Amino acid sequence: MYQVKSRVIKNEEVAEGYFRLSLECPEVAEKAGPGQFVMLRVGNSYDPLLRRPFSIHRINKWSGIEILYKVIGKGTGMMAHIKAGEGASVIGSLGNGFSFTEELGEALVVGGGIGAAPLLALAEKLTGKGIGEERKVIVFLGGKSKEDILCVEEFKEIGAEVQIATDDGSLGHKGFVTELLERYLGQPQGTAPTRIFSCGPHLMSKRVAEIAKKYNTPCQVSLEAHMACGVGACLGCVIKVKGSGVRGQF
Amino acid sequence: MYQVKSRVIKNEEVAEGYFRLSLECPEVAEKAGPGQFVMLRVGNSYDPLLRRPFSIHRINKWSGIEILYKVIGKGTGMMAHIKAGEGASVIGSLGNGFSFTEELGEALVVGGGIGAAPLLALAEKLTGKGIGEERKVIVFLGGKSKEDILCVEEFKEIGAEVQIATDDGSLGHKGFVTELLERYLGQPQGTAPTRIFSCGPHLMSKRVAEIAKKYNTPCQVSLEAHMACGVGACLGCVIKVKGSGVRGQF
Amino acid sequence: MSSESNKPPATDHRPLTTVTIAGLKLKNPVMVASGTFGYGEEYSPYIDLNRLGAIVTKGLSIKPKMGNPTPRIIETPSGMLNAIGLQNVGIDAFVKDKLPFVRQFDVPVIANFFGNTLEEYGEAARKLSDCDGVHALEVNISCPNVKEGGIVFGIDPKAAASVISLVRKSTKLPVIAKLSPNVTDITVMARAVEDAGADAVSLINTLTGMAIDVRTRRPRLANITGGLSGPAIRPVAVRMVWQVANAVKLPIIGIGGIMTADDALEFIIAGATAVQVGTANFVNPTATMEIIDGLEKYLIDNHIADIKELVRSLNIQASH
Amino acid sequence: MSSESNKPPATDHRPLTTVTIAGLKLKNPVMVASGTFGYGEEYSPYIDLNRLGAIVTKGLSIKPKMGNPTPRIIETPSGMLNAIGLQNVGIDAFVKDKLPFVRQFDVPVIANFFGNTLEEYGEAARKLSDCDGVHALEVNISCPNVKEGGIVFGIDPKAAASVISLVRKSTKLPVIAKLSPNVTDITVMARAVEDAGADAVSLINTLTGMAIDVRTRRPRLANITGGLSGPAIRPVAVRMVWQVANAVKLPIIGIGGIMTADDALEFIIAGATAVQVGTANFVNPTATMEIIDGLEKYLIDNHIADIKELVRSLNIQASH
Ligand SMILES: Cc1cc2nc3c(=O)[nH]c(=O)nc-3n(C[C@H](O)[C@H](O)[C@H](O)COP(=O)(O)OP(=O)(O)OC[C@H]3O[C@@H](n4cnc5c(N)ncnc54)[C@H](O)[C@@H]3O)c2cc1C
Ligand SMILES: Cc1cc2nc3c(=O)[nH]c(=O)nc-3n(C[C@H](O)[C@H](O)[C@H](O)COP(=O)(O)OP(=O)(O)OC[C@H]3O[C@@H](n4cnc5c(N)ncnc54)[C@H](O)[C@@H]3O)c2cc1C
Ligand SMILES: Cc1cc2nc3c(=O)[nH]c(=O)nc-3n(C[C@H](O)[C@H](O)[C@H](O)COP(=O)(O)O)c2cc1C
Ligand SMILES: Cc1cc2nc3c(=O)[nH]c(=O)nc-3n(C[C@H](O)[C@H](O)[C@H](O)COP(=O)(O)O)c2cc1C
Ligand code: FES
Ligand code: FES
Repeated sequence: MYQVKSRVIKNEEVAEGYFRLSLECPEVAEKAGPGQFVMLRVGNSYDPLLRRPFSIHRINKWSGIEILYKVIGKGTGMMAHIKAGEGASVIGSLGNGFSFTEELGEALVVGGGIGAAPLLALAEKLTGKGIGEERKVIVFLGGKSKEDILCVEEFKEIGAEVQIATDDGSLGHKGFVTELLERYLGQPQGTAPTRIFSCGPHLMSKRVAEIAKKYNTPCQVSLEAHMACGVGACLGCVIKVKGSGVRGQF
Repeated sequence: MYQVKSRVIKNEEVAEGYFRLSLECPEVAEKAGPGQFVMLRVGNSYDPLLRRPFSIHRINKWSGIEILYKVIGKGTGMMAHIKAGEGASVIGSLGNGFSFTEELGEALVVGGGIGAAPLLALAEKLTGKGIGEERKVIVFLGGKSKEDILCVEEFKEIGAEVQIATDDGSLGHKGFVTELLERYLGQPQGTAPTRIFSCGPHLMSKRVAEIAKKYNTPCQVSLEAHMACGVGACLGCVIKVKGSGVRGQF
Repeated sequence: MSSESNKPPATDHRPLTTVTIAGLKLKNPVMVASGTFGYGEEYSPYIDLNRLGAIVTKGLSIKPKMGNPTPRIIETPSGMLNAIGLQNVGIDAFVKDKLPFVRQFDVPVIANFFGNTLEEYGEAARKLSDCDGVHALEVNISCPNVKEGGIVFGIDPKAAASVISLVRKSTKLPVIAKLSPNVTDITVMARAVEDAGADAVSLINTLTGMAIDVRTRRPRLANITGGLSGPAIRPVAVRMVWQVANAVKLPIIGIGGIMTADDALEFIIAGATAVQVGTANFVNPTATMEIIDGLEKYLIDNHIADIKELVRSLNIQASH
Repeated sequence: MSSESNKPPATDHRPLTTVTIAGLKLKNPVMVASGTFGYGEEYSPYIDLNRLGAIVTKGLSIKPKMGNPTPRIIETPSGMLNAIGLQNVGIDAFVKDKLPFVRQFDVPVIANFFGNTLEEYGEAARKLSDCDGVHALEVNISCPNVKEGGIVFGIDPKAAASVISLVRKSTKLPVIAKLSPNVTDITVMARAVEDAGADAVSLINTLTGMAIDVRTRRPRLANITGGLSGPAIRPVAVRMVWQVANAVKLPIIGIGGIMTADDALEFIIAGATAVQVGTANFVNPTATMEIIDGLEKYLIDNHIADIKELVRSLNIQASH
């Protein structure tokens, strides 16, 4: 874990209201794993006062990390104004992140809205494959409308299969992303060890957990905890702490 | 006086640490005069909480105003991040501004550092001339170093004569700008009614006042008052108020 | 789905926003706070004064007052410190020069005032009651910047009660006691003024604070200490309003860091019948108008027919 | 020119930053505040604990404590409200599991603790004094989140004095009384604990505040009220430190919204011998290191040989 003054490489709007921020922070990147997060701070205003937690969206081992964020309030609003070359303070990487073993044969990755953010780093690791083994990665993406379906190209590029659902049917299946997951799991399955990974809004996560109960252990990342410190020092979030890392709601 | 949600036309760094902000606000522009100021607010953070006062740098009668500002703290730091198309809240125009009569034959305009900001609008009005009369406008600009000498081209373009002094001698006379003013006034003078206008740091203004005592009425704008409301409502700045406008230290 | 259908149908009419404070009927619960709105004229170019619930004047005294030396105002994180020192034109000049302007508008005027002695409070109350166009009195027993002993009234329940009793006897107008937050238990103060005959309480006045210029090692306010206002103090103010709502029956006017309709709603839900907007006027002169619109929108969106239903509606049952 | 030459020549040596609080010698006046630094280990990846003036532990009690339900923390303008509810592992587990870690470092450990009853304060003080590696006790008489009666100690001078006397008798370690700002007159509390035998006072603890979710009309903290900390409260904290400095002789530890070296200097100039950094740790884990560096730079730039010269150096002569 480090606190670094990192340099902004790029901060671009990738979809209406969604930005991707590239940060130069090799120390953090080197130790980072998918499902972990960083605590970010830009500018020197005291309103907002606290750092904001963001999942690690992509890891560039020798240079830094990327964050995918949605502008929703004061903190993310300020982030949207940061320009390349400016500084941002990063604490990370925090949390235990997603874990799986080499043997994993099939990964079902479920993301709702901005919940897709940490899943790209995960998918990159998953498709990075095990020792000479073939692994199937299916990414299920859900959102209100087609604008909320993020990173489809990026997931495809690394060899994942992508299935999409939107509430309004503007892209893919009309309905919940969890319906796609259920449909898939309802089909005859192979014997490869399968695992579900998910990240998204509370209701989606709950449904994933229900579905997963029948089939496998779900592994969830919540983006909704309120955190002051992120490191276990304030006892504000009631989370299991291991070492000095915060575990999140895994 | 209006409070308007104005649109940012441009916000560019014109010299290291100095920005020029163009705002679309025709209502404010229409009533604005040189030496008046506006109270500005960008973003929605409560730190900084209060509006910041800025002199009107240039008036584009049918469209809006320009502000020339120096980045020194949180408020101006945030302003530097505003992009074209975004909003800024403007209250203005406030204060009574510079005044002179048509008969004025010669104007000696003295600016120190960012004190040049309101002087461009003044010089534009001064060189706009009276009823068929010729008027001489000499602008004396001072600053620590050549980077702090602002708007030389703009002043020249509108037909003003420019004399420069820097503390370190990196541009023009090495020394105080008030020395140039004194030198000029020490020379044999014509009979045209002359007036001194000045805006700059406290010490410069004091010296200008001393020099002016011998020759004419000085007219000063202070950029150093702390203002909460700018309109006479808080009684925070002990200033003479006329109508509902704040007079500043003229 | 089920929670949706439990809601009453959207009202056909605009929701009611009128409230009554101490017999004074207000179009809506949004007033401007004393000392932050001059005498009414200063912000008239920016907003329609007719739309305000009420105007509270700058604090008035028998004699005009010069106030403190400058600097009188400095900014702090999400707040500001002021030590104006109760500068005001005095009641006579107010009645002669300032009141005629606000009297043009269809808005109740609440005269905020203070005295340096007990007797002055009574005298000021009488003077203000005699003039045409003042609809209620707000008694400032809590300004931290008066050194002549004024502070004592604001933090001592007996002294506060004696001021309010005297004012009560000196006027037929509604009497609002404005309370200081610089006390251990605000409910003790509220009960004291309730018993002494106040018709309403307004809270909070500013928290006493201080800031130092570390370069010069001098206080940043000429007066050394000043009153902290703005969003920084809102959590303290909301807490005190809630405490007082649980302690007295009097209507409460909530004050402290209100910038938006949501902020105003916090106070109303906590127990305030009306609110005052102070520092926000400096930051955003149209804040009161936006708050009035925002309250109405909230009522419509939440299918609430009358804003009075919101007052003291805080639900403190544990949610899980 | 002339003012420049009046200054003493720049010191050849590094300025002295050591201070002594109640017999405890600190490398520098910068501590971390209770409850904002865990038990010391949490921030050890980010800063060198050896450089701190002292570490103050999370508030400890005889028995472990679960704390309040969540949400326990919410953000407010330039501040935060917390209602952790004094969650802690209990003194025994602290001594066994937590203390060994901090004992590795060359930094004094100040154990912050509280009791639910008077007797518990005495017992906790004895227990903490018996263990190896605790250098001073900070008695939290002021946490607003304990409902068992703890609050009384913090706002009543007699109750505070009885706690401090008992603790004083129960330990040989330096006793620091941590004061609540939620009182009418902080100097009364400071004098009471001085008379009762405290070696130092630390102030301020959090201001009691509250926030409401206007959508659900529920309190935003499960505990309803919480403690306000952060830059928002700094002006109040500086004012109280200055008041206490004018009222008692005890060394003062200044706390409240310190984010930078300049903030720390405000407290020191106002009268604090040392400071504690709380909420800033969350925002900027290296804040303490930057403050320590900043204080040293200030001393050098201002030609001050010893930081003790700055303590209570506020110049309140009018400047014009
Ligand atoms: C472990 C973790 C990882 C996250 N990863 C991402 C990510 O990769 N991309 C992304 O866009 N968002 C992510 N979030 C959510 C993100 O932290 C919030 O959207 C952000 O803090 C909102 O800040 P704001 O100032 O813009 O909004 P605010 O103005 O503070 O609030 C707007 C809304 O956001 C909620 N909110 C405020 N602070 C937090 C907080 N600390 N945590 C959660 N919600 C909050 C508020 O309740 C409110 O409803 C993550 C959250 C957590 C806990
Ligand atoms: C009538 C008037 C006209 C002005 N015109 C211009 C202009 O055209 N261009 C320009 O660059 N600047 C102008 N200023 C100064 C400008 O208002 C300040 O530089 C600005 O408010 C600083 O804000 P900040 O948040 O960046 O700095 P802060 O972080 O607030 O403070 C940094 C420094 O600025 C000083 N300062 C803070 N607030 C004010 C304030 N309200 N007024 C004056 N000083 C302050 C502080 O004391 C501190 O020393 C003018 C000021 C006045 C009173
Ligand atoms: C500049 C200023 C002047 C004030 N003058 C008075 C006053 O004369 N009488 C009074 O009762 N309150 C006065 N107050 C207090 C406000 O009315 C209000 O109680 C306080 O500022 C908190 O509200 P706010 O946070 O919305 O500003 C003043 C406040 C400010 C900021
Ligand atoms: C999350 C949190 C937990 C705290 N826990 C304690 C505690 O256990 N004991 C105590 O005396 N003070 C506690 N405090 C108060 C701080 O030590 C400090 O007095 C207060 O936060 C003001 O300082 P700050 O503004 O720098 O945070 C806590 C504060 C916070 C924010
Ligand atoms: S955010 Fe501080 S302990 Fe979890
Ligand atoms: S800034 Fe409010 S009266 Fe001058």
